[in-house]
Amino acid sequence: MSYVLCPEIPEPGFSFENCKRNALLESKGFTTPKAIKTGTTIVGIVYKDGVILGADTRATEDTTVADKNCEKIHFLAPNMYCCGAGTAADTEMTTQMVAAQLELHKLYTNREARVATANQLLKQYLFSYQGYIGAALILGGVDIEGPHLHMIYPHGSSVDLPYATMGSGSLAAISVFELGWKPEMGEEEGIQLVRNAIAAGIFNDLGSGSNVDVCIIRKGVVDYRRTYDEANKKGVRQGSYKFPRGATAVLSTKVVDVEEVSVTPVEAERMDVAAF
Amino acid sequence: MMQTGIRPYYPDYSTVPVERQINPYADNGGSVVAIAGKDFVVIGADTRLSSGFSIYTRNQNKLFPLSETTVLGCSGCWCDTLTLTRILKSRMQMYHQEHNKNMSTTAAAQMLSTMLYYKRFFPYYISNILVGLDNEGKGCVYSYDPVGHCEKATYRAGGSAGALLQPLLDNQIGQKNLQKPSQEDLTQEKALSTLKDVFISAAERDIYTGDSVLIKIITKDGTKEETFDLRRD
Amino acid sequence: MPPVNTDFMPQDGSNDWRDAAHSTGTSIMASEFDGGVVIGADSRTTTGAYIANRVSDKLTRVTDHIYCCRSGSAADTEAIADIVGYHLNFHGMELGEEPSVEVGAAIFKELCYNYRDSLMAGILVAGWDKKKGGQIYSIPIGGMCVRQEVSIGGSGSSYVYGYMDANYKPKMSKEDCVKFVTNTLALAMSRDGSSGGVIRLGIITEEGIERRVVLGNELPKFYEG
Amino acid sequence: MFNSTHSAPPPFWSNGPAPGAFYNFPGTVAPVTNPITHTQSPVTTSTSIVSITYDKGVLIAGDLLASYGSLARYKNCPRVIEINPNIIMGAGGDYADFQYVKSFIEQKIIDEDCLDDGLKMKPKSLYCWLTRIMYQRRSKLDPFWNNLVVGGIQDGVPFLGTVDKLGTAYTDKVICTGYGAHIALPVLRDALDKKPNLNLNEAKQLIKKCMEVLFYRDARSYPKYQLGMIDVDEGVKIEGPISVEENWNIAYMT
Amino acid sequence: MSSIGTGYDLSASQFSPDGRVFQVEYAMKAVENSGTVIGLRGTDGIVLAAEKLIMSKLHETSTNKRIFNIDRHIGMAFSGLIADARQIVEIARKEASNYRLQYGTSIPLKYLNDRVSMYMHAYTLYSAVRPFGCSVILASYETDEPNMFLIDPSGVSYGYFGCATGKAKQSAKTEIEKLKLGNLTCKEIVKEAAKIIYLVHDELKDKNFELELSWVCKDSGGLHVKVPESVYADAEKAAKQAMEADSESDTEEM
Amino acid sequence: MFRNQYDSDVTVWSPQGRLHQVEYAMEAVNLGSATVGLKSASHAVIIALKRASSELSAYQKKIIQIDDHIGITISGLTADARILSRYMRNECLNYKYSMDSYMPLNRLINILGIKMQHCTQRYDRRPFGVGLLVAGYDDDAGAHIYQTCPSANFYDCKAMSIGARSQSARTYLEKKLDELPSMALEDLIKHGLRALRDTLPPEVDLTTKNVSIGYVGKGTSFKILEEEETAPFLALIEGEERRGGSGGGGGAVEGAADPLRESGDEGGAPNRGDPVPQVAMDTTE
Repeated sequence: MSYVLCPEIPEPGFSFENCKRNALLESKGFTTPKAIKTGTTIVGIVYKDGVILGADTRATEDTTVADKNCEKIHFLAPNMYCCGAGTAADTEMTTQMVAAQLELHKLYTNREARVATANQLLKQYLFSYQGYIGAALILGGVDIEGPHLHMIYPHGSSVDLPYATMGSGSLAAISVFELGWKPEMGEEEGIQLVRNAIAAGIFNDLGSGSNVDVCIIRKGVVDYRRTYDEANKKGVRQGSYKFPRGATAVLSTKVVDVEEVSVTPVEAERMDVAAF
Repeated sequence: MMQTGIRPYYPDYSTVPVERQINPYADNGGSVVAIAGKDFVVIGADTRLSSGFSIYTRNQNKLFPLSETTVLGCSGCWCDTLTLTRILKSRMQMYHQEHNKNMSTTAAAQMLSTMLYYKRFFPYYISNILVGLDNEGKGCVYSYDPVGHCEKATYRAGGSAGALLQPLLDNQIGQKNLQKPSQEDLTQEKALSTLKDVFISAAERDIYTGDSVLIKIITKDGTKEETFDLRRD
Repeated sequence: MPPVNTDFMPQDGSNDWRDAAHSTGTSIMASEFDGGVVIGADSRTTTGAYIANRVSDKLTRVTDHIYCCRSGSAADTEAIADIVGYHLNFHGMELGEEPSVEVGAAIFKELCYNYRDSLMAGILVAGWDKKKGGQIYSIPIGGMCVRQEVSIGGSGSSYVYGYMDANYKPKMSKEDCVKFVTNTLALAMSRDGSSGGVIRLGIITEEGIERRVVLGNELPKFYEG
Repeated sequence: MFNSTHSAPPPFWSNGPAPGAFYNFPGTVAPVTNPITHTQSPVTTSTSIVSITYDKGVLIAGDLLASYGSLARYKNCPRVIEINPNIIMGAGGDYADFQYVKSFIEQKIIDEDCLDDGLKMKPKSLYCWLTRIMYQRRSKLDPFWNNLVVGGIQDGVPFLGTVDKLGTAYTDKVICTGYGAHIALPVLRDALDKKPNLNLNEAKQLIKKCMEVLFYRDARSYPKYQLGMIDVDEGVKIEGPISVEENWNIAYMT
Repeated sequence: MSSIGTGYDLSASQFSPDGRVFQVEYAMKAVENSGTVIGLRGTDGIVLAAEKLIMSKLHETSTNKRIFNIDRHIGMAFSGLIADARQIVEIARKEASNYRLQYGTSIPLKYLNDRVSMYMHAYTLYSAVRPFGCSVILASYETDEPNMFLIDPSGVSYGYFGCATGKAKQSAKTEIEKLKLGNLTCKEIVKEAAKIIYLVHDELKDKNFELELSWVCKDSGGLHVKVPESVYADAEKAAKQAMEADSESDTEEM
Repeated sequence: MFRNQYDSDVTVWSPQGRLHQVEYAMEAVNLGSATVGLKSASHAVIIALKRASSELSAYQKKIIQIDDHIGITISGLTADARILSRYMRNECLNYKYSMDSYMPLNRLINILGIKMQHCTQRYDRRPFGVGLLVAGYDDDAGAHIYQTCPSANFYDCKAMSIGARSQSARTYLEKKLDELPSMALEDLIKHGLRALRDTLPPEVDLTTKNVSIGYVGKGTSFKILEEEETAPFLALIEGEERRGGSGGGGGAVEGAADPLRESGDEGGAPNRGDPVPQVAMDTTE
């Protein structure tokens, strides 16, 4: 009976316990709740000194914008970042998990993790879920061998390329690269190209929108420019939408006297990272 | 991308026949908002025409003047809209020729309802909002469901952002859930600014609303037109 | 308004890239010659009709002397190649010598056969070993395995069987063989929409592999009509 | 008007006059009843159309390939055509449907020429008429599986409009269909945002670039295309086949 | 015409005791009341010429043309009732159009002639309708071969090298027979045609007339068109000169 | 009265090659009150004389709008005219629906001719007993006045008048033909009114009650002026000395002969004074 009081530590990996129930519900006509997707344009290029990643910041839930300024360039390791498109939760969790593994790997080997390692971890993980984890990724980083850019599909295949685009805006973005990318580009030129590619996605693909995030990874230095460019300015409202006092009805009133209040400040407990 | 795993996929060179049932409808998005006052009515529609995740065009007028005092705003299935409005235009001309006068807003509203219901079993998938001045010169708004149910109101939001905007209008224009509703008549300025503001909000959250808004202001002196830019993403 | 059918994408086929899997609708080929094998592949990777990668490399190294040409699902074949590579590497270390092509093909076949229901892979295993020289093994979907002197695979192959049969000659010289493979692939690519781009070639002999590329605008030209 | 001419075809074996049939007595038309069957998907298809207006006219480009599934089957299928001195048209989608649509447009033009009243159909009229036809067919759930792009000069001003198989129609300064809508359109829109009034040369360069990118990224495309031009001063010209300039240098970089 | 007025001439579906269908013959009379029309076949095409009588100064000169296009390569001239002729034009165009939609090529004149003849003949069979009050000349130039047919109200038609119908058909025929049609080109024939029309025009009864000339020949690219203005002017000039010369010689003789 | 063997049906040719029924229908046009049409390069005007059937009745409507760019005026059987005008309206609407532009006037007239022709060739029909003057303006083809007849014939005219005693109007118009193309709208109307006035007997004059004016032109949709709107134009010609004051001389029927009659198209044209309509259907065309 101990499990009633102290539930067992859950098995690692996903819980599938409700699968059967959900299938039954679905067969009876219930619709499954929709996951938030990042319709998304994500891109990456290799330039003279490293890699530049770019992403828009819109997350959609069906046809509604769920998040106007979400972050799609995820941290993997100090020398590596990864853009994610697809189901928001999948991209976040997958990159978080791989980030943890890379950290461990670094600690085990005492070396900076290589981009190829991250690529392998990601694709093997995704392959094992056969596409059910909807994460389409662009992985970029600089390691001992120089800059690398990988494009990883939800089914677990990957390719390395000098420029890559993914997500619903990938077609719009690829046209910018096909016409504008050159080998050995300078940094400013590269950033501008990435910005233009993302903007092409933002303006032409309804799944992508809001701002441009850019992440420049050079050897040893990462320059993450959140909201590098605000592609669209929000309109300025003309009216005031403050409610006058008394706009809300007061149905009943009750006054309670509080005699004594004692406040005990509690320090927020910090996670002991060193324990790893 | 979740779906891919669920249904079996075939490589593009597989011999499994791909069956496609043609869907005669498309959702081309767009929002229409109308607000009526004592002696005016304003109607606005965004100008984005889209399908799926693509923008077809950024400047599509979705407001169709039917007569000097009547305007119809349409959003939804664009091919249906094109057809319906062309037929309506003919019907207005026929009416004019037969009766030697322009159709009144109320008559146009009724006719639209009939025309929609005529297609009850293969409906026009359009969210229609018809506005105009009635016989006393009062602004009025009629909204429809695709099969011809007609409802008269003083303000209405329809189309892809309709569900987002209607509650806002209920509160701001309809003064719902307010303890002390204002006694003053709605002014044209207030209606216009509210109309613009709700479109700004719609463009923030609805991917099918954007680019710009075309507004028509109908008063007894005629129709004025205004445009107003929105986000383009 | 009532929900319109949510299948709102335009049905002109221009949106198939959204939900199609990343696959290598492909033309791949391998041919024996006097002294080794020539392998070749186009470089197109598609999702639907969208070319996700126009310069992909479908010739994957397994060992220094064994390569595979991949067709079918990119994810499946990459995973298989990785696993086989791991096994052969391990096997080579245990054995103290390079594994033979035959063994490599056997492992490919084992995986493809055992997981035939969940894999979508058509693979040509080609390589050179001391025992049998240049060899080619064809492992189509379903997981059978058969050695062939010359073999083609992928979606583009159906258009060029005739050409291959008519033009293959045993014991060709290396350059003749390269020419033969290039021509065959160029013909396949010109007819198959899922194949295209550049031709990537590999010539595996005792010395290892020599890689070549024939660019898209330098492909041999044939009648187009 | 078009109701009668484009209704479902009569049964296969009685297509055309019955043997020995003379004109019927005026006013009596034997009713034709036959089961209706529909094509549910396109068969031999062509891909994108890319089009743009410039200061004095319109350009429409489309490649020459007709694919049968993924088989690049016919490499000499023109689909940018002159309609009359006012109009050019491009079409993507099912090639058989396009040929049929083309035949009855051409007949309409011949009918008009026969009247010899000096009036020539204008692009807006053709565009509207095609919209009606496409909508009418979709309403029978038997659409013409095409995207049609109509370009022309309407009273001295360039006109560009498109109709899809449902009858969805719109006009714009740039219109691309098929994969072009995803790949070429962003390029053209961006160029037009930067310079709203292009000249012919700039427009041609843009089209050239778009056809190049489309060839790289659309698996149903082909590196030879036709370019239809209609210009206020120079009238109609259909150029081609033009070859795409290819650059494959990145093949060495992976 | 002994049977006229005996009551056997009131319906197209009725024979007179002497085996004639008077209604058809009466319809021919209507044709003979109208301006003269001729068709001449040259080595490289056909020329059609018509005498259009002008009935009122208030009418525009362009009104009520007597030569029509049936298809790009087929022309038609008529004499008789214009309203009836228009009906035939309509039918002929429909035939041409249907033929093209069905067979993909332009209609051969022989076939069109058969169909139109059949149609006109159908109107001579029933009492509920009346025969057409017009004769038509159909002309074409296809695959280097000129062809011309004349169809009468009866529905009877023949191929011709030169034919005439209308008021002065007899004298026109006489004139035509003087020509060596076998070796004349259209360029030469145009002038002859103009001369004939001028010659047979009855100035006493009909004051004003307008000469209409069209051709379908090698020079027009196989299209049926009005003759070019310069050719028209030359032909008219030649005709007027011939008339003057003629009248001079007449006076001399007198 | 006029009776002869061959005039009972529209499907019967007379031995002279004439269709008496059609010819009789042509006479119906002359029973209607006169109407005048004329045009300049940029405008087309139609002016009609309205009648009231009695003191108590309203004046008959004579001008009907077909579409924004076309209007007609009628002479003859009003009910027949209504069928034709409805047909024309319908054709214009259909054309506009599918072509998004106004129907070219000449094409409308053409199909109208074909429709009318059917009625002249079938036992179960009779010809339309009405003549129309159609005024229209096409952006491409300019202003036009068409005249249509019960015979299904139609004419593109520079100016025309039909209806009772319209000969006088035509005579007037013929004199002005050369000036017409360059005239301003106001002058067109003025001359139209004068022409129309010439058809009136001396004791009658044009008033706002009995005149209606319709015009269309470049940049102007077809507009009908009635009653008070016509007054300024009537004022322009008021007090002028009337020409041909004899009122066209003779009875209504005779004086208002078909326009085709005096052009003497037919061989064996009847003597002028004879009211019997013996002119053949205009077979000259």
